[in-house]
Amino acid sequence: MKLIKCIVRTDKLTETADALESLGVSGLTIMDVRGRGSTRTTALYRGRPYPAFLHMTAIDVVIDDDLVDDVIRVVLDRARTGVNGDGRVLIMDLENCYTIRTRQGGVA
Amino acid sequence: MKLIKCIVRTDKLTETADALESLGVSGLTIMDVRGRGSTRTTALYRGRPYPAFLHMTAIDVVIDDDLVDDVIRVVLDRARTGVNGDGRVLIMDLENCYTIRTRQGGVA
Amino acid sequence: MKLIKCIVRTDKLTETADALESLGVSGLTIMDVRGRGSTRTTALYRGRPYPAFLHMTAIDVVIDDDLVDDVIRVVLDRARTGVNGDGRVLIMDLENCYTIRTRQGGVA
Amino acid sequence: MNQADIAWMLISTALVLFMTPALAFFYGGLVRSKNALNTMMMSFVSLGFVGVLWALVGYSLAFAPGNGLIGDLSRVFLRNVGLEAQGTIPHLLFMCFQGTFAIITAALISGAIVERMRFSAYVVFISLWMIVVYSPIAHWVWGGGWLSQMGALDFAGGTVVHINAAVAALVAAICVGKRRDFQHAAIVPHNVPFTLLGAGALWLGWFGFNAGSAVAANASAALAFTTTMLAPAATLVVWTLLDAMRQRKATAVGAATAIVVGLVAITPAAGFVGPIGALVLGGIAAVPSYLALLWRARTSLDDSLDVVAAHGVGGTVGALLTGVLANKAFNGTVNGLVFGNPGQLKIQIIAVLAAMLYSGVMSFVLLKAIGLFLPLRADQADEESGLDLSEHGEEAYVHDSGMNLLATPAPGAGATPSYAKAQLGAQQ
Amino acid sequence: MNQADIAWMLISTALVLFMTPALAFFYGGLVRSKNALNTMMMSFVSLGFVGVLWALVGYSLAFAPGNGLIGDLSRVFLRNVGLEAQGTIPHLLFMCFQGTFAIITAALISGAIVERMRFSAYVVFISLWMIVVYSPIAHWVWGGGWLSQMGALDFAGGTVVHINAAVAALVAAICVGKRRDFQHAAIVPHNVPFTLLGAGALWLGWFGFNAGSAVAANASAALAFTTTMLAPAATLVVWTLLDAMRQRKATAVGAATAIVVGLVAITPAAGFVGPIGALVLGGIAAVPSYLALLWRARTSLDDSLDVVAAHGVGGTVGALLTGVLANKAFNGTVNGLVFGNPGQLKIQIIAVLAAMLYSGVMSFVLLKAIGLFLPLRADQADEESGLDLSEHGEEAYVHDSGMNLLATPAPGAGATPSYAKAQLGAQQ
Amino acid sequence: MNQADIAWMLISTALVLFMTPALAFFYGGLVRSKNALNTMMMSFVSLGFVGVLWALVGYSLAFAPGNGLIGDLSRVFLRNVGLEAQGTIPHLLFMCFQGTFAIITAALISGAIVERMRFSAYVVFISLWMIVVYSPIAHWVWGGGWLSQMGALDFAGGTVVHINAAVAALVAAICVGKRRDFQHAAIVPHNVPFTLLGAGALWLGWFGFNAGSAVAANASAALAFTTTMLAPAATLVVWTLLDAMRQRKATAVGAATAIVVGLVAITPAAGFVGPIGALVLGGIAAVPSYLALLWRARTSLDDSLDVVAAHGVGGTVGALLTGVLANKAFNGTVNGLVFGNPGQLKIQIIAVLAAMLYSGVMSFVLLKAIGLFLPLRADQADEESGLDLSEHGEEAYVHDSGMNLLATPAPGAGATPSYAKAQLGAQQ
Ligand SMILES: Nc1ncnc2c1ncn2[C@@H]1O[C@H](COP(=O)(O)OP(=O)(O)O)[C@@H](O)[C@H]1O
Ligand SMILES: Nc1ncnc2c1ncn2[C@@H]1O[C@H](COP(=O)(O)OP(=O)(O)O)[C@@H](O)[C@H]1O
Ligand SMILES: Nc1ncnc2c1ncn2[C@@H]1O[C@H](COP(=O)(O)OP(=O)(O)O)[C@@H](O)[C@H]1O
Repeated sequence: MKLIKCIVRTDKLTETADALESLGVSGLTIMDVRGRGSTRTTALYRGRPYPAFLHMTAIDVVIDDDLVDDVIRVVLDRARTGVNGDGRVLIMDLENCYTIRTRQGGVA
Repeated sequence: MKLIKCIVRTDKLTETADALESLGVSGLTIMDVRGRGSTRTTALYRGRPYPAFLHMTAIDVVIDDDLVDDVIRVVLDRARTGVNGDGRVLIMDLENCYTIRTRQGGVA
Repeated sequence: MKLIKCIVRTDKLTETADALESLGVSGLTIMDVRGRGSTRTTALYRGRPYPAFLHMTAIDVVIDDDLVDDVIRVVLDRARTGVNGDGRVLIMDLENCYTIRTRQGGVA
Repeated sequence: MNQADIAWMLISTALVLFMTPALAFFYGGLVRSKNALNTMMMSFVSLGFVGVLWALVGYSLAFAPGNGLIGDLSRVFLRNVGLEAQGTIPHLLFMCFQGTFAIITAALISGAIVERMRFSAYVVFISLWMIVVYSPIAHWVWGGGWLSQMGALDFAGGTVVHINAAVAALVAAICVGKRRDFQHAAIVPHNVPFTLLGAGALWLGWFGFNAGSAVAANASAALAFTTTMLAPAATLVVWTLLDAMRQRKATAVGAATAIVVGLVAITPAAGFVGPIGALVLGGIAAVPSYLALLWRARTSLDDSLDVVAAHGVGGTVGALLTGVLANKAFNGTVNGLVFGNPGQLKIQIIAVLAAMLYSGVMSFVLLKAIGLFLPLRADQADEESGLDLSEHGEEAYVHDSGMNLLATPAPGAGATPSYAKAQLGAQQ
Repeated sequence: MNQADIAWMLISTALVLFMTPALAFFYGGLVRSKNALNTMMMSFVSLGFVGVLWALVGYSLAFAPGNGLIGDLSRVFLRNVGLEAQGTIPHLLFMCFQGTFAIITAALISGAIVERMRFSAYVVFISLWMIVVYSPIAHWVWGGGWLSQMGALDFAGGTVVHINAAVAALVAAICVGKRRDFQHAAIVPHNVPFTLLGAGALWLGWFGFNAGSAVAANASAALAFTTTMLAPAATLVVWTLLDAMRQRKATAVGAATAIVVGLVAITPAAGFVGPIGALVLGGIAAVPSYLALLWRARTSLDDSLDVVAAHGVGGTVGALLTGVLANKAFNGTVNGLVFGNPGQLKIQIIAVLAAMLYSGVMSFVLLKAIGLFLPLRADQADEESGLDLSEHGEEAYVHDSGMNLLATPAPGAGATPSYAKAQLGAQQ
Repeated sequence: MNQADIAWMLISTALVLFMTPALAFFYGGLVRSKNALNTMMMSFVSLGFVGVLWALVGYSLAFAPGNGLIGDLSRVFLRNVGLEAQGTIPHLLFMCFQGTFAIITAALISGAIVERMRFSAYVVFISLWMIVVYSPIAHWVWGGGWLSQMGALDFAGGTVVHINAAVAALVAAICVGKRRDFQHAAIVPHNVPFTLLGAGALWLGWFGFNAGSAVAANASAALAFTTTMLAPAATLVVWTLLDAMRQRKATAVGAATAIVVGLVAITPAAGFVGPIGALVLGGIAAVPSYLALLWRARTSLDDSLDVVAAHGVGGTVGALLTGVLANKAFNGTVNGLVFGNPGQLKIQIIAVLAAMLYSGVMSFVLLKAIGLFLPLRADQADEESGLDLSEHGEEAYVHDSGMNLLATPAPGAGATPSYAKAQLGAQQ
């Protein structure tokens, strides 16, 4: 079982989520994050610049191992603009995942 | 050492946190997340529906390996309503965890 | 490849981020979290106390294995005040990390 | 007609109307974010339904001649209500001014049943309540009814507005029942600045409410204005000191509440007491409401936003102290207990009890009757996910997300970009 | 001069000025958080540029004698505009009152082009638009121009303000083009309470707008006040019922919109129709705007915040119904269709069409001309990251972060604390 | 008495009172969210303590006969202050109007010491400051004191309110010291829309402040109104252009600041200069405040919300330009430098310096004296976690969490649901 954490542009959220759904991955958890990397922005206060962060959305999906390739492919396709600031896809191993409602382990 | 990420209903936060505390797990980190899975909601704007996400709370706890079973049990007990939308419990392996104040590794 | 999750005081964000940058780790993702541990606070509503959480900032950085020691050292140095509530540094193994823009795996 | 009076009543009426949006913020800030819009809508909707019904029916029941208990139907649909003078201002303007009172009184009730009452039942309730409960009581006190004949003093609505709404709120809290997580969880305000904004704007509007109740730009209005400024100031000082003594913290929610309590308490007394009387009244009024609020939070009564402690207790204290502190030297007509007229306090007590009784019984009957046709409460699932979504289909705050329209076909379908197999393979 | 009139016009003018910040919140709540400040600034900046230019040029073009089409330059730079009486109030005060109308009319346009128009081009556009489009039309209707000579009724600006701004908004939405993610994503409001706040404050201000248009504290002002209170109440009721029937949810954004639609619709009729006429007008006006809004959201027209559906449709319905419902029994001068004067409706239609035509053509020419010198649209990257950052260098909301100043040298450098090698080594 | 004047002063007073909540939002938006409530409470608490003390003591010191330096105690506890005429309005109303000025002046100071001053010390400071510093200076200028005898012009409080508060703010910033992370971190506003809301509401209230200072609904009020509308418009235009020239971005915080600077600058001049004079004054005033603000941000002076740059510099520029641009053709009494009366500027300079000196010295003495009994600063830990929690026990914003009451016993205890051992075992 894997946890895939996709850090994408906020306006790519739906496209990415819909694409995951078409792979049968319908459950996901999202959160608002901010980031920086090759792309940087600055904002101003009282005439002085300070570094602002880009607003990104992190999408966490728990999937079975055999879906990993497909999920990565789909995210790289759909969340990409080719311009700096597109984000990252992190792949982590997961020991287990319980569905609280059913008390069952494993992807459900 | 494990990182347990509990994605629970926001109004189960306290009950879950208190239950963890009774196991001796008093440190935790929470964040506001949104999610979807078997449960979906829609909202309206200008008369058109759009998919809204459920508001959930993620509780991250770092624990020693021997506590994993107890923690999972307690979370499955306390965060459960039996109705769709109860959430997930993710178990991840953690290489180490430092307490910044003491500079010590290991669960503290 | 590792994912280092640094849960630090919100006002240590910049100092920590700058220190990471001086190690060549310029990409990072941050999020607002709340936590409790040895430090607890309470707030009041209608005269009754309730437990409030500390506001913390989580900094996620993806790094190559050989940077782990340096990163931990630097974070422990810079995010530390020595007073309760300094936070945690979590080290997790990462199977891979893709840069969406370039579709390349590995730290970029 | 007097043009200066018209000018003052125009702006007063506008200010009182603005109190209802202000109340939406006062209340809206105190609930959880998942119920923010529902709570605000409970105030806003009163501007519509109660506003229209007031013009059509309520005004006549309250202010048409009629008998000692209720006005007749001679002004229904605004018949005989035009631009002719009513006192020194156009009759229609007087009708509007009184309408803004009906609107906010109905909206006040919502504080007791937020986060769980079904919106449709609420709308039906406040609409009927205005006609069946508010209008008659307004008639008793201001429309020439039996309480006014008896000499009850209620300058701007301590009894008609605040006690009346608070008793209805109490009944509603009981009939609708408590929130499912009440007393299990500390349900804390999601946006205290909104509550402060509401308190500030309510104070602004209350100058129209109280000083406008002189229905003229004269010395009586100036007196009511002065007391409306000084009484809440005193309440705020006393409340802050109580907070600081009790818990060493002066809370912002406490400050906002104190301002409202002071305003409520001075409402019946505004044009009757002198400025020092207002300071005394405002300072005293802080104590019972402060204690009522602490005590209520420990009971099983889920009067969620403390309408009873603020408006019921504050209104009663104000109504009674009017009978104590009324000062002929300032109001020109009547003295209270401390100036040698103990009889006034007795009249005040009767007025308060009468309003409590009528409002309590009728509100109960109304809610039970409505409950026969419409469920009063939201479903458990809706209450848990929040009424904004279930009752209004909306979220108060959405951050950083572009979300697809359900109706729109999936965008892609066209040429899918070439996928670099090699790169992906590398990781496994 | 009449002091009561002065008092009323002082406060009316202040209230109308406050409508522009209120509009900033009404609009600002409806956009995404990354564009919140840009949207609000589009209203605030009008207070500066349009305000100053109105005093320097616009007032003269609109209200100096001139001919039937435009005022002359005799009052440019406020020459001959002092404290002498204009009607019953000081001339300067009249100039200010009219200035607040110009300011908000220009700001209204922004609703159609938020989240993508370049700020500099917008500022130039509304500045010139006020001079070239607003001032002449104001002259036609209120400055003694041809429409006023023809007997067109527009009490407070249904044609001059709302139809005019809405047509300009439509043209601007087309010229600037749609947002890049329009129709791909549901772009939903980031802060609905702000929109409700705006709606409430707009209503408050609108009493100055409509009742102030009587330019006196008299029965006409009282009538306009009454209709301004009743019409939006009726619109809100009808809108809520439409919402509930259609989707079983009464939306808060809908309620805020309904209030504005009702206010827009009553604007031209405020001092001409009776109170029941106002209820009818407000109720009727809900329907076409409700449908227009649903329909627009399905078209490819990105009139982002529905200026056309609210102000265009609402303003037109109001202007026409003025010709239908005007009631001499209340206004003392003129009847509409239902009271036996069908000719008035014809005049109203001509006025509406004339304003639409002139505003449409001139707004188009202006935008095209400005487009030759300044890009009208923000870059794609800027639109994506949000205009707050790209146009204003700011973020509306920043939480929980202390961020370094770029200019400041890195702090550390001094003695770096001893690092416990042993501890770290332990883990690898 | 004049009823129109009463009407105007009633609403003016209400508007000025509303400026203090408005200020709470202007300031509250600019701080970090962990200090939002503390900052807002610093304004709200003034409504209580300063309001009550003004009625009890301050009014007498400022407006009772007395001598050239201070009023006597003949009106302490509002003795001899009733509904009799003071000018053309009831005396009590005049007292209230002046009270709202004292309240906001004290609250203005807080901008310099937010995010670190202890709340209790602050409350004691502003309470005493109003009595010891504000009341005497008000007496000098408006109460028949030496500056008024000398002919100093201060229509609505450039010297008494703005310069006075700004100097006290400067002293307080120095005495309390800078925030611990000042200059290490860019401390940026947490909610810019709140700041814009505050600016808009302040402008609304300022019409009461300036035009109300005519204490009548007459031509003088109309003039003050006009200049209060035009001057900030001009400041906003110039500021926006400066911002755009310097950094190619017109900031929203800049716009909000510009509005306040323009309002501050026109305050002393409001009823003395003509409309074009107001545009000139407002435009000029933008420049020194703009530069002062940039410069201050680079110094080690932690005048956190720039009270000095906005109110000190703006107020001084306004007070001096009053001596330059005052126009007898408009005000009927006195000319400034450009209209041939250079002497007025000299008087203005003396008034400004006198207020600065007195306010500076006395504020310093007061703070040092209070510091002997109460710590002026919050503890380091409290400053780090935010004063909302440490001083008020509250959080401004709480999202999505139901939290247990400490007092409540743990819920469970009863039948723990059967636990499916098998399932769990599966994973290890
Ligand atoms: N090393 C990293 N660790 C964690 N997150 C990162 C890292 N590098 C980049 N990110 C995340 O990815 C986002 C985009 O990165 P950036 O370098 O700006 O774009 P690109 O990869 O297209 O050049 C950042 O805003 C940040 O959220
Ligand atoms: N595959 C998944 N990956 C990540 N999070 C998930 C996944 N499935 C569900 N979740 C999280 O769990 C929450 C509840 O899931 P849902 O399927 O609605 O409830 P239930 O499991 O009770 O049927 C979701 O809102 C989401 O946050
Ligand atoms: N076991 C844990 N699991 C996850 N997060 C933790 C844990 N313990 C502490 N934290 C995080 O670290 C923060 C600081 O912890 P705390 O114990 O208060 O400070 P200190 O480690 O300095 O004594 C907490 O607010 C929480 O976010």
